[in-house]
Amino acid sequence: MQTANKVLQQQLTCASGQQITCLRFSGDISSASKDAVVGTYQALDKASNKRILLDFKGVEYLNSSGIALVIQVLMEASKSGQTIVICGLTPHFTKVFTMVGITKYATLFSDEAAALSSL
Amino acid sequence: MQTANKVLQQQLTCASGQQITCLRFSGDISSASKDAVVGTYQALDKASNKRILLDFKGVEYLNSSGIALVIQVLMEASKSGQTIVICGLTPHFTKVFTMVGITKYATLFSDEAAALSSL
Amino acid sequence: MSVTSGSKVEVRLPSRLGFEKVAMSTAAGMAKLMGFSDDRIEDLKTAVAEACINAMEHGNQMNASIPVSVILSMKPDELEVKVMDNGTGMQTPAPTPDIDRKMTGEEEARGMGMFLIQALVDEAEWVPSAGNDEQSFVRLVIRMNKESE
Amino acid sequence: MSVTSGSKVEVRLPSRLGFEKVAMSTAAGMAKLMGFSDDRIEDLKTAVAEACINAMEHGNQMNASIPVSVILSMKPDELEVKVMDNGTGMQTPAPTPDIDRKMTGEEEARGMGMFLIQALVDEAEWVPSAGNDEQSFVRLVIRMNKESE
Ligand SMILES: Nc1ncnc2c1ncn2[C@@H]1O[C@H](COP(=O)(O)OP(=O)(O)O)[C@@H](O)[C@H]1O
Ligand SMILES: Nc1ncnc2c1ncn2[C@@H]1O[C@H](COP(=O)(O)OP(=O)(O)O)[C@@H](O)[C@H]1O
Repeated sequence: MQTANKVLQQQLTCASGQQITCLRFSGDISSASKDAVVGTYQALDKASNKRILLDFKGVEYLNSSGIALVIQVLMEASKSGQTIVICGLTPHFTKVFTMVGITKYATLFSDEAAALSSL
Repeated sequence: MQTANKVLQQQLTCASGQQITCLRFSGDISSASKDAVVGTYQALDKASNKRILLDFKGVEYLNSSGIALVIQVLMEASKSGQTIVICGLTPHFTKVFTMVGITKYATLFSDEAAALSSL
Repeated sequence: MSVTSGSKVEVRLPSRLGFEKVAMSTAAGMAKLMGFSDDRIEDLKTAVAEACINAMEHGNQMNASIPVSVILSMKPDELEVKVMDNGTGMQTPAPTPDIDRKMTGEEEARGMGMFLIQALVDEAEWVPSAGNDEQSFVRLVIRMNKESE
Repeated sequence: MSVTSGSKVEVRLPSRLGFEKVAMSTAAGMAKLMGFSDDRIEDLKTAVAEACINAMEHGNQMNASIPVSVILSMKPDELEVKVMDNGTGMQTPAPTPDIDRKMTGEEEARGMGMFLIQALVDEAEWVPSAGNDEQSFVRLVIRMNKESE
């Protein structure tokens, strides 16, 4: 009863001119989303994808097991010197991500435009 | 556990230049809404309010008892030669109003602008 | 997504007007889980609300302490909903409202619940109490890839 | 609107991941009926989802045939939610996740459910099974006119 995730991958250009790799999630992000979240991240070449934007705009449901997958990505990205930024969270999940401390390791932006313009 | 209704009353001008009295409902329209629906209608002077627009845009919940109140208004308006038009129904409730035959006695418009421009 | 059939959810409400909205939410959540489209979910919500109101009013005589039970069963490609009350029940078919007779006052304005239920779902069946402690219920079915009309 | 206290709604779900979303819908419907704000309803939905997942996983060992019961009770100015399972249960307080330790791998990435429940509702209490056939449960409370933090 857990939906499969579609993850859209896109190259975007920040205001600074730098490239950023955007991963757009949709549907449910839960314990069933390991491939979608960790798998999609791990499939990216670490050297050529230094900046990664995780976009949660299309996500309908997110639980603590899903957040744990995001933390796993942050952990691996931190080890390989990649920068992760996050956008598209609802005010509720912005609060939740802040509560669990994710903001220490990733900046949260309200939407894609806000993220791109300050990077 | 049924919400009280606020009904906003407003005079509008149709494209034809004629005046129309708009009753804007909100919240729940159910068996508890007799005052809001029938009462508000009955409080209008029949001679000076010949055209009435019932706006359901702000309505969150509507059931068959609420629809029965609308039919009661249609019945009284028909007797006193008033014209009732309806707008702001969701596609679902447009279907429901059509199923019960309300469209024989009141024209349904998608929104206020559509109603005003064709009257 | 794959539908896991054979799963049941049961919700019990007090017989108090307004609580049918809680059953609507539960039914909508279950239908969404199965992948029903938003418009089918709207059909289901209205049908469930009307069935709950009838169970409260006609079945349980608005005695708040008698619960209405709603049993939602996932089946392959369909969702079955039983709304149960403690009354003696009703038999199919539902009366069809006649708007012309309503407008002349020959027919009461109300009395559209059963008609709407039948019109909005793919199957609707009223099963009277079999006596003893058996509950009466209405059984609704919505199917995947079916329009309501 | 006036809140009718003393009203209870119960929903029973199979212990199968995904069905916590049905409980979220029911809880949201009940909180909306009571007049809670949308942001409080979001808090409640996440807390109920986490409590249901824990009841399924840790309490009922993911045995789909053992139901998780969610009992929602309207009280004057508050909504109480009990999420019950057939396990032996847990005692308050919940572990606080340490993001730094999670980042170094000293702590598992998961393990934030109980923390979030406590952080999002006004009261959270875990009550272990009292033995015999008593169920273990977590009891959550959200109050009117209260912010979650
Ligand atoms: N659950 C039920 N138990 C007993 N009688 C019922 C039940 N549901 C409907 N009925 C009967 O069928 C009639 C028509 O129901 P309905 O079409 O919903 O209109 P209304 O409830 O407005 O009268 C009711 O007046 C009642 O006599
Ligand atoms: N309903 C429950 N019954 C038994 N143990 C529980 C229950 N809920 C939580 N626990 C215990 O508390 C621990 C922490 O729970 P939680 O913070 O939700 O994280 P997670 O479920 O990801 O481990 C669980 O690993 C489990 O050992």
